[in-house]
Formats: sequence, structure tokens, C-alpha cells
Amino acid sequence: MKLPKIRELIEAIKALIVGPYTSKFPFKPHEPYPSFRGQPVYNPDKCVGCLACEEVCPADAIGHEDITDSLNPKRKIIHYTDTCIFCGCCEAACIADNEGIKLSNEFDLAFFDRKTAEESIEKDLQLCEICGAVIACKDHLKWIAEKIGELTYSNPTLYQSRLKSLGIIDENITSVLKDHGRSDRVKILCARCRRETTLTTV
Amino acid sequence: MDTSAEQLHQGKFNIKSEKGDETRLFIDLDVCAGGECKECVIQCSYNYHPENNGIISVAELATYYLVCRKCEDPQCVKSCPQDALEQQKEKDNLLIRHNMLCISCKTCSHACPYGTIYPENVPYIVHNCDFCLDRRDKKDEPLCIKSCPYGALSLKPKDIELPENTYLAGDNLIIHSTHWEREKA
Amino acid sequence: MKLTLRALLKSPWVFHLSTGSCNNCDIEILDCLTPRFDIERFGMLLAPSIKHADILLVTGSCNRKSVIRLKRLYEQAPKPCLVVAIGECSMSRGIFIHSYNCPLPLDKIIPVDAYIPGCPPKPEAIISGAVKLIQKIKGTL
Amino acid sequence: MTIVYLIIYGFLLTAVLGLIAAWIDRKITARIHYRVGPPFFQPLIDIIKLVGKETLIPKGASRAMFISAPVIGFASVVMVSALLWGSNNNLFSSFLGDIIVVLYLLSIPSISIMLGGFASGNPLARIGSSREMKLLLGYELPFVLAILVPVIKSGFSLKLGEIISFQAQNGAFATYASGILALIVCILCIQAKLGLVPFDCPEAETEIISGPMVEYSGTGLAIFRLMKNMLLFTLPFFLIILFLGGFKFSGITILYSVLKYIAFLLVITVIRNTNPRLRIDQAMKFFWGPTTGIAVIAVVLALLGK
Amino acid sequence: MAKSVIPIGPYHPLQEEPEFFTLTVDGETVVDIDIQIGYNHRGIEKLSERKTFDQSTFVIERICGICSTNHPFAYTRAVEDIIQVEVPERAKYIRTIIAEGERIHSHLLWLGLAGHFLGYNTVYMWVWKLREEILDVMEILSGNRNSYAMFKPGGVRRDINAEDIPLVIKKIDSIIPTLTRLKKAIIDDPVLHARLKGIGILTKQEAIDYCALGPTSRASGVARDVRKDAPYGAYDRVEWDMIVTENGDVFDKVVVRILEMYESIKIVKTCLQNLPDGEIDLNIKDIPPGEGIGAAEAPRGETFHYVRSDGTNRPARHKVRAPTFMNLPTCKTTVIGETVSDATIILAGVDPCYCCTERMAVRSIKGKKLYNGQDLIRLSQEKTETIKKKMGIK
Amino acid sequence: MTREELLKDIKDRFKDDIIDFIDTSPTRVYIEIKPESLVKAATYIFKDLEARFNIASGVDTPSNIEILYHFSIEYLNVLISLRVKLDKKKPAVASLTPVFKGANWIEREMHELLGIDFIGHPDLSRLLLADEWPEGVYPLRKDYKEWDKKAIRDRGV
Ligand code: SF4
Ligand code: SF4
Ligand code: SF4
Ligand code: SF4
Ligand code: SF4
Ligand code: SF4
Ligand code: SF4
Ligand code: SF4
Repeated sequence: MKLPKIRELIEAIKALIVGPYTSKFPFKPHEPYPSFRGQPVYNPDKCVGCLACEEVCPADAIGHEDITDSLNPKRKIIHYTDTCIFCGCCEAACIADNEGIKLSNEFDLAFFDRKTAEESIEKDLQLCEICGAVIACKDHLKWIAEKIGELTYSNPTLYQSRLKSLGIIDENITSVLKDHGRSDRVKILCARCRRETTLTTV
Repeated sequence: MDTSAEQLHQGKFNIKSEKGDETRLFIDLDVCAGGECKECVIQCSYNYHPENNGIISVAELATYYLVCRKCEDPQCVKSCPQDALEQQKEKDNLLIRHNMLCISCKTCSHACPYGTIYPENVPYIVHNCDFCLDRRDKKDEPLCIKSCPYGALSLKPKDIELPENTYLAGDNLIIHSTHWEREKA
Repeated sequence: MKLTLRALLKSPWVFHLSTGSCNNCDIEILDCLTPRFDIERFGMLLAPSIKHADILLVTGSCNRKSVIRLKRLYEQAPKPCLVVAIGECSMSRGIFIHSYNCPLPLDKIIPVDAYIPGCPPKPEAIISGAVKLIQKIKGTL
Repeated sequence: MTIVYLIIYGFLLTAVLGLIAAWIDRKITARIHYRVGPPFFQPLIDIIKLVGKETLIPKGASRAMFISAPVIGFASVVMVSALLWGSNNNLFSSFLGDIIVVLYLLSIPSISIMLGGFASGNPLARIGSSREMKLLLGYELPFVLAILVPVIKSGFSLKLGEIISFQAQNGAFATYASGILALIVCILCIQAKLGLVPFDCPEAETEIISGPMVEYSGTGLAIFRLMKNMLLFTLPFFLIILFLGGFKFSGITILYSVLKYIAFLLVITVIRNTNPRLRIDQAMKFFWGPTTGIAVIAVVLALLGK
Repeated sequence: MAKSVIPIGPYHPLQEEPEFFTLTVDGETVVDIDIQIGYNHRGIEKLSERKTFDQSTFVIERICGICSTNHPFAYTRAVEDIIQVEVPERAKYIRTIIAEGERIHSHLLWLGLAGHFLGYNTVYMWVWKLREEILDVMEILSGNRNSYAMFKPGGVRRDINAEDIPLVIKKIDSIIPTLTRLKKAIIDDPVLHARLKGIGILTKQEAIDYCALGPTSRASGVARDVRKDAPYGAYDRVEWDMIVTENGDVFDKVVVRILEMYESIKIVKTCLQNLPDGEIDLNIKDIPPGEGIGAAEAPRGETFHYVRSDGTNRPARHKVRAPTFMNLPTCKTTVIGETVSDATIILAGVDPCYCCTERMAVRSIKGKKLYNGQDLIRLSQEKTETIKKKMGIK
Repeated sequence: MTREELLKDIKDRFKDDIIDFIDTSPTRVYIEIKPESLVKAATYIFKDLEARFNIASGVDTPSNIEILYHFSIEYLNVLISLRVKLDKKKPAVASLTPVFKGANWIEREMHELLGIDFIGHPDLSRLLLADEWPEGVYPLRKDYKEWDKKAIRDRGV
């Protein structure tokens, strides 16, 4: 008969000699492997505010709020830590070269009040100069303009945004004219007004 | 026209309608797309996804079909970060949005100079319209028709002569628009 | 009373309760007992009976069937008893938020003292969450 | 004077030593598991914490019994400890038959657990209690037999003090064959008395008290736990008195005394960590069969003077 | 002794999940078992219809954490079955690596818990210590210890970095010696032989009748393994053996699982060493209407997914069948007639996990509650001791 | 037996029962069958062809309630799905539990979640849903509406 107890005893004695396997955490900080999927963090400089991350999030952990009643309309993008499942979809979908939102290595996220479990960034919003509807974030329009290069110049909404961002036209200039005529076509417009102006100013 | 809605009634799916092929769904883009679509509450009787709003896919299809200028060098396609939009060269430059790739960033919508693509027409969760194939001759016609406050939708018999500014898209959809012309299909 | 509360923080016995989870959170809790993490270092033990528990670790998305049990067990726990929600499921129900069988988030059912997000949280996160909670309570003493 | 003994020796000293013992026990277990284990003050903190907790009395319980059971058990441990310290230190001359009193008192903790379990009205607790009872019946016979050995060896003295002094003159009983056998039996019995693996069937999981204690919370549980921890000291202490000549507190012998105790503790811990649980009928068979046999042999040997 | 009812669960401290068995016992013998599930039902099939095909992988990954990868694996295969495409070679290998890594961790987890049920707490600790290495590997490869978020229809989400591979292989190699020691300790252990052999026998015919799966069926001599029967992923590109034993008792189930870990280690290593270059994702454009079926061999048996698409990017119906759903009812035959002490380990032998099954009770038992789950574990542990006694081992 | 022989065999044997026969890929076959012939066909496939019963999937479609019984034949690596279409108003079909025990739970589940009646099933009691779940509300039906007014469907902060 083999002696099973002996094996166990040897291992037990070994355990006593080798000492515990326990990590030093929390007395020494723990570094997860670089690939670890932790808390997603927005980078307000990179993010263009397109909200694709909100759309693709499987857990509905991202929301947004458009604040349009002020002079300075803003889009607030909110990430809810208490809902996020740290899947990385938002990062994978992010149109700003996957850098607008990035999963960090942060795992230590405990909190005590769910109301505080949110991180948000704000992006400047562009409103339609005719109907006042939200078009997109200013950065998003600039981003498109850069992406499609010279094609931008066939789209007043985009090239105006671009000129503004380059400081060629004043940020604050908005046309007040509302003549349903040709001048309408060179404003920053939402898709709906764009279609309408195209229709009415043939 | 290989949009999802199309495939559905091309019989690739096993819900072939038993009856009711003799009418087509009619959408008037002058009324609908020009209207405040955001505000209208459309009910849809599409069965597979109860929260589905099929008219979005119909509007998407109709605008690609009729409103889109089929640009030579399309801004929308070029701007799409996911390469989800495609101009189908073999299909008369008709746009198609691949629904597994699109992330609904709305970039295409902002990039199109003609405002063809409304942001709400490119949702991430794709809606589908099966044109209510099996309900068309029943009393309870497609719910969308009843619920449209502007009367943009109706059912039209299959065998009518298409009036002016009215176009046939696929087998089941008739689009009417006075603004956008197109060779009759 | 102060002393005993302090003692409670040094010797929190946890009772683990799954209300319809995917197991991962539960496994990570069990993992905390095992050699790598060994929460006995902090005096924590896994209590077999709710009567002995100081901390209730709740995981899972509170499904209709288990919610009844959850409430009953919470009532049986001797106070002071802290409740810690572990994992996204137990906070907001995470990805199961629209499930027909998960009508309420945990903190609408019983009061929750701390939340440890993660899906599943790393054992390190659980430990540091517990430590944070203890520190917070110490602060109020 | 007696009161002071009770408090200082019976309670304070024993409790402190018992808590230390509990810590050593848990620590060694953890190390065998490759873990770190609890900090030094952990057992004490556990007790303090439990005292501060709400005490719930279950609905179906008989209240008085439920509350008094832990107190009875605890009191008996305090008394027995005081008695043992007393005879060990010769603080008061032990009276005739104190060994019988000790034996009697030592079974009270088990009985109190039993009573508590029955009183709580919980079916689980009841099961635990009935097991505790059976177990008690099981180990008491060999235990008494084994304890007869030192009594016989010391010339039929029923005084603890005399047993100690006899050993001081003639060497510890554990050096005799009969003493060793009796000691082994006793160790097994105290393992059962302590409710440790492999004889922890009345209680559930290894570290945590359950079974009869399933309904106890707060102070009641604290008293039971403290009682157990104290027993972890007192029982080996009793054996040391009987077989190893008690503790001495002069010069280098302190070290020797401590070593004696640690050795006992180590044996107990190792037994509990390398063995799974026994089923109750198995445990009883074990005690009434081989254990009693060994005890009888030990008694016979002792009578023969071996 | 009259018949009594033993409820096990729904919450007992050592089983991670809520479950509820009621055993009806006559004396020491189990005469009936009623299995109630539903404490874990989260309506995943319905939820999946709300999400896109892409998002659904995350929902079904959360069916259960123990084999959190085999559900997406089966599901993505079902979706790919609709489109009739093959994923790129590299993606296949990566999928296989993740799935096998998970199998190792799952079997280790089970072994630890089974050790606990038998009263070997020390084994539980030692095995779980081993498991940490595998979890580290998974964290390196996928970014989390569980819930790997690697799969998507058409490929995988994350590539494996070439620089991680040596570390991963080193970590995997490091568990082999300890595993071997454990294997010897368990397979040679006479006590375990006595304790586990011949109890909870599921005969070959019963295994077929109940449509048992995975190790449960393989231990009964039914050579069923999706990885061999209908090879997917990279399973037909690497050498490995299916472990089949004949007796169908709990001991054989243990053996099957232990030996399978070696095969898994072999597969993971071969895959890592031969990882082909190329794309990791097909970038599926549309999912046509249709229906598809996917299966994958999870640690506990075959997971089975049926997906119907209506041409949108959401499944129109998604049916999930977890292995336990088929395996758990086998308890009815295996437990009945055995003693109470054995019931736990028999139930555990199936490695039941209710999460997926439940995508499946407080039923008040009118009878007297005489034991609970813990008692059962204890009984089980006691029996180990009894046998040890008989064999003269202390 | 090769795959072709097998399919031909099934086709011939159940000539009158098969409504539709779709051979999608080398490993998948979908056979639509009349509900009344289900037991016959399933028994044949399970017993004589030694197939393994995988599971049954109930689907709520616009016009019918469908059940697909999936059988895999391992030695040929073919998965046969038997499809029956049931009347939506009162879906009922003969139970397969008497033929093989593996169908027991899934039929209970379908009964509970889809409201299909299985005639001849030994025990159609509730398996998954809570006690307070109302009768006649079937969550997997497409027309399922939230019945619980108290349910919170956002983060609930
Ligand atoms: S990580 Fe996943 S769950 Fe979290 S915000 Fe991003 S997409 Fe949503
Ligand atoms: S740019 Fe990226 S981070 Fe910003 S809103 Fe778009 S997807 Fe989200
Ligand atoms: S309700 Fe009428 S106008 Fe509005 S979107 Fe629908 S069809 Fe168009
Ligand atoms: S959508 Fe706009 S940009 Fe794109 S092809 Fe049509 S008209 Fe051109
Ligand atoms: S909304 Fe979709 S199609 Fe349009 S640009 Fe974004 S990803 Fe491309
Ligand atoms: S025709 Fe039917 S499916 Fe299409 S939008 Fe109208 S109601 Fe919906
Ligand atoms: S939070 Fe995530 S890991 Fe935890 S139980 Fe929920 S789904 Fe599972
Ligand atoms: S089979 Fe079990 S372990 Fe695997 S996913 Fe399902 S519940 Fe989890």
C-alpha cells in the first residue's frame, strides 16, 4: 500500500518551511498585468464626442446629456462605474483612434454611494444655425473634416467648423440671416436643415 | 437591394408570407422625412423584436434609394471610421450600411453635404421592417400606418400604375417624393 | 460601544450570498480565502451561518426567486451588519438590467454600505474595498 | 480570596493563555495551507466583537436556558481552571477528591453546549446537541479510565496537589509505559472535548462554530467561543498536571513548562489538520472500542507498577 | 426512522451558487431527490434578443463565470453557422487557447471543492493555489481573470502578443509538477478509492438515456466530446486524446477531469507554440436571416446554442443549453439508493453549476428539516473517515 | 451509413410526415415535420439512429410557435433539427419525455417560458420562475410585456 498521508505530511511540512504564498496586497500595491481591463477613462482631449461608445456599450454604462440652454452648449458624457462590465467595447469602438476612452489598469474602484459612481467629461456642442438642433460636438465635425480631407469643401458645415477651429473665422460668429435662400447653405447645419436647404435652393 | 429588410422578404427566411402579397407599403418621403419624425411615435407590429421600429429601416432604405445623390467620391463612405458604409457599384451606387460594422457614430450623417442621412436613421440597433407581409390583408393592417399622425404611410395595391414621382424599391416598397427624381425602376 | 465597533472592524466575519450571479464574483470571494489572498490576515472568516456574520457579501442580480431569501436572511443577521455589494450585478444589475427576472437593484431591497465594482472584481479589489469600508467606518468613530 | 483566585487565575490568566493558544492553532493551520493566517490579537478581537453584537434569541427557543447555557459552561471552565492553577501553584492545599470535581466540571462545557443547542429550538442545533451528547458518552469512559492511571501511580491519591508533588519527586508519569498509553487516550479525548477535527461532528465547519451554536449570536456566541479557547488551554494543562508534573515557574523551568504546553498544542493542531471528520457512530465506536481498550491496558499496567 | 426530507441549499456557504435539492431519505438511504432551480434565472435568452450579436457575447459570457468562454464559443459558432463562414486560422488558435485555459481552471476549481467535500480542506487550499497561476495566464492573455471578453462573431477581440507567450508557457509549465503530485495523491489514494469507487454509478445506458455530457458521460464510457466529434477551433490541428473511463462512478469522474487537465495543458502549449500569423477577425458585415447551431465542449460537457437571425443585427431567438441542464437530472438515478453521506459528492461529481442551467427554489418544504447542506458535506466527510478507519489509516 | 443514406432513409420513412426538408450545410439538416408525427420521428432518430438529444428550442414566430428538437448523430457529425410548428393560440404537442428522459426539464422549461403544453409529460410544474410570477405570462413570447409595475429598468439611483 502506498502511503498517501506521507505525501500530505511532506507537503504540509514543505508549506511550513517555504512560507506563505500570500501576496502582500494591500500593504504593497498590486500591479495588474498591462493587459488588464480596468476602469474606462475618458480622455477629453482625444474624445470627439460622437457617442459611439454609448451605443456599443452592452451594459448601458455610458450615458450623455446635452446641455443646450446655455450660451455655451455642452455635451456631457457620463460613464457609470456601477454598471460597466469592463468589457472594452467602448475602447474598441472609439472613433478617435481608440483613444477617446481607454480602459485603464485601475481596479480598486470601491465606493459608498451610487450617486457618486460616475465619471463625466464635457465637450462643446455645435448647434444648427437655422433650427438650433444639436448637430454634433465641435470636435467631431473637425475630426470629420480632417478625415475626409479636401472633400470637406463640398460641405459648408464641415469647412466652416474647420475654419473656426483654425481661427480663420471667429468662433462666435453665427449668421442671423434667415432667408431660406443661398446664404442658408453656407451655415453650419444639421442634416435635416441641410436637406431642406438643398431642396429649397435648387 | 440587399438591405436586411429586403432579404427578409426575398424568401431567404422561413417566414414566407402566406397571403397578402398583393399590396405594397407606400411611404411618402415628402410628408415623412420632412415631418418632425423625431416626435412621432410609431408603433410597429414587427414580431421578432417587439420594441422594433421598422419605419426607421424603411426610411433609411428610401432615402438611400431616392434622396442620396450617389456621389462619385462619397463623403459619407470616406468619413465612416468603421468602413460600414458601402456604395454598391453593381447596384446603381446604392448605399448600404453593414449593420454588424456600424457603431452609430453618426459621422456619415454629418459628412453628407445633402443631409441624406439623418442621424436617427443610422441607429446602432438596427430595426427591421418585414412589411408586415402576413398582415396586409387583415383588418389590423400594419400598425405603422395607423399610428403615423401625418398619413405618410399607406398600403397600395400591387398592380397599379406608379404615378408621377413614385418609385418602386424592391418588391414591397413604394416611395413617393416630389423633390427627388430618379429614373423609374 | 466604541471598542466593540473597533473590534468588529478587525474581525469582520463575512457571509456570502448569491442572488443570481454568474458565479464569477462568488468564485472570487472564495478565492479571497485561498492562499494567494488569505483574508484571514485581516481577521475575516467566512461564516457558515448568517447569525455569526458581520458583513454580508451580496453578489448577483437579485432575481425574483432569491430576493425573498435575501430579505429574510438580512433580517436574521445580528446588527450591526454591513452589506457589501460585490460586482456590477449586485449594484445596478449590470448587464442584466433589463432582465424580466431582475426587477430591482440591490440597494432598493436592503441598505448597502459599500459597493465593489468589477465584473468580476479582482480579489485585490474586494480586499481593498473591504479595507476602504473599514477605514470609512473608522473615520466616523 | 477564592474570588480573587477565580478571577485572576481562573478567568484572566486562562483566558489570555487560551486566546494565545487559539491564535497559534489558527496560525499553524494557515501556514500548512500556504497562507499567512490571522494576526496575533485576532481571537481576542473576535470575542470583543461578538460581545458588541446584537444577541438574537430565536423565536422557538426556551429563553432562560438559551441564555444561561453559555454562562453555565463558562463558569465551570473558570472554576476548573482556578482549581487547576490552585493545585499547580500550591496556592491553597487541594482538597480530597478535587480531581473528581475537575473531571465533573470538565464535562459541563459539553453539557452546556448541548443544552444551548436544545434550547435554541433549531433542528440543526438539536442534531448537533444530540451528537454532542453521544460523543460525551463516548469519550467519558476512556477519559476517566485514563485518568485513573496517575491516580493509581501516585498511590491512589485523589488530590491534584499530591499528584504533582509525587511527580516532582518520582518523575513525570509520562515516562512510564502506562502513563504514555493513558496520555494518548487523553489526547484523543480532549480532541473530542475541544470539538476539533476529527471529532468535531457536533459542529459544522472547521474554524467556525455551528451546529448547536447556529442560533447563537453576539454575547452568547462570544462566551461559547471564549469558553472553547480557554478549554484549549485548560485541558492540556490538566493533562500536563496529571502526566507531566504541572507547570513550574522558577528559573529555566518556565521555558520547559511553556515547551510542554506548546508540544501539546502542536499535537492537537497537527491532528486536526491532517484528518477529516469522523462520523458520530464511528467516533463512538472508536472511543468505546480501541480507546477504552488502551485505557484499560494502561490501568492494568499502572496497577502492575509499569 | 421515518422518511425525512433534507433540503440542501439554496444558500450554503461552500457552494458558490444558490441551488436547492431536496433529498427524501429513508433512514440513511436516499429514496427520492427533487432538484429545484431558478435562483439564478436571469432571462438571458430574452436579454440576448435585446442586444446586438456583438453585445450578446457579453451577456452569455455572464451566463456563468466558470466556463465563461465556452458559451461565447458555442454562440459565435452558431452565428458563424448562419453565415457559413470559417474564422481566420489565428483566431481559431486563440479561441482554443482561451477555452482550454478555462478548462484547466475550471477542473482545478472543481477538484478543490470536491476535496473540501471529502474533508480534505488542505487539498482545497493547495489546488486553488495552483489555480492562481492559470488565472494569471488568463489575465495576461485576455485582460481579466474570468470573463475574458475575447470572442466575437467572426473572430476574437484581442490578439495574443508574441512577447507574452514565453511567460505564459512558463507559468503553465510551472503547474505541472504540483499537478502531478496531486494526481498521484488522488489516484493512488486508497481512501479515495474506497470513498469514491462504486458510488453514484451512472451506467452507460443511463448516460445515453439522460443524454449526459462531458466528463459525466465520458466517465461512463460514452465517448462524447464535441472537440473530437465535430472538431472546431484548432482542436483538429493539435494532438490530444479524449479521456474515457468505463465505470461511471464518482472516482472515474475525478480521474477523467484530472487527466483532461493534462490534455488541456498540452493543447494550450501546442497552440501557443504554433500560433499562425494573420487576421484575427473576419469583420462580418451583415448577418443574413437564417438559423444556426453551435456547440462547444465546456469543462462540464457540451454547450449548445441555437441562434436565429432575422437579418437585423440582433438575434431573433437565442436558445442556450448548458451541459448541467442535461447532467443534473442524472442525479436522480445516481443518488437514489445511496447513503446520505455520499449524496453530496455524487451531486458534486456532476460538477453542477446552476448558472447556465438556470438561465433556470424557494419552495417551502412542509416536512421537517433535519439536515442541511452542510450536514451533508459533513456526513460525506465522516464517511471518508469511516473508510479510512476500515482500512486502518488514521 | 453515410450521410446521404441516412437522409434518404429518413425522407423515405417519413414521406408523409415531412413538410419541409432543408439541407443547409454538411453538418446541419432541418426537417419540418407534422406535429402529430413528432413522437414517431423522434423515437426513430433517437432509438434507431442512436442520435443524442441535444435540446429543444422553442421559438415564437409571427404565425406559429415552433419547436426545434436538435439531435446530433455523432458518428456522422450531423445535426438534425426536427421542427414542428404549433398553433399560436393553443400550442400543444406530445411530450417526448416518455421516449427519453433528457427531454423532461426542457419541456418543463418551455411550458413555463413559452406556454407550450406537452401532452403526456409527467410533471409540468414550475422550474425556473418565481412563485409570484403570474399565470399565463410567458417571458419568452414575443408579446411579453413587463407585468411588474414596481420593476426599475434603469440604474435606479
Ligand atoms: S467597458 Fe464595456 S461596459 Fe464599460 S463602458 Fe465600455 S463598453 Fe460599456
Ligand atoms: S470619440 Fe470615442 S470616446 Fe469620444 S464619444 Fe466617440 S467613441 Fe466615445
Ligand atoms: S410617423 Fe409618419 S411622419 Fe413620422 S416618421 Fe413615421 S411615417 Fe414619418
Ligand atoms: S449619402 Fe450623401 S455623401 Fe453619401 S453618397 Fe449619398 S449624397 Fe453622397
Ligand atoms: S454611423 Fe455607422 S455608417 Fe455612419 S459613419 Fe458611423 S459607423 Fe459609419
Ligand atoms: S410595415 Fe409592419 S414591420 Fe414595417 S414598419 Fe410597418 S408595422 Fe413595422
Ligand atoms: S458582476 Fe459580473 S462577474 Fe459578478 S456575478 Fe455579475 S456578471 Fe458575474
Ligand atoms: S456549465 Fe456550469 S460552469 Fe459552465 S457556464 Fe454553465 S453554469 Fe457555468
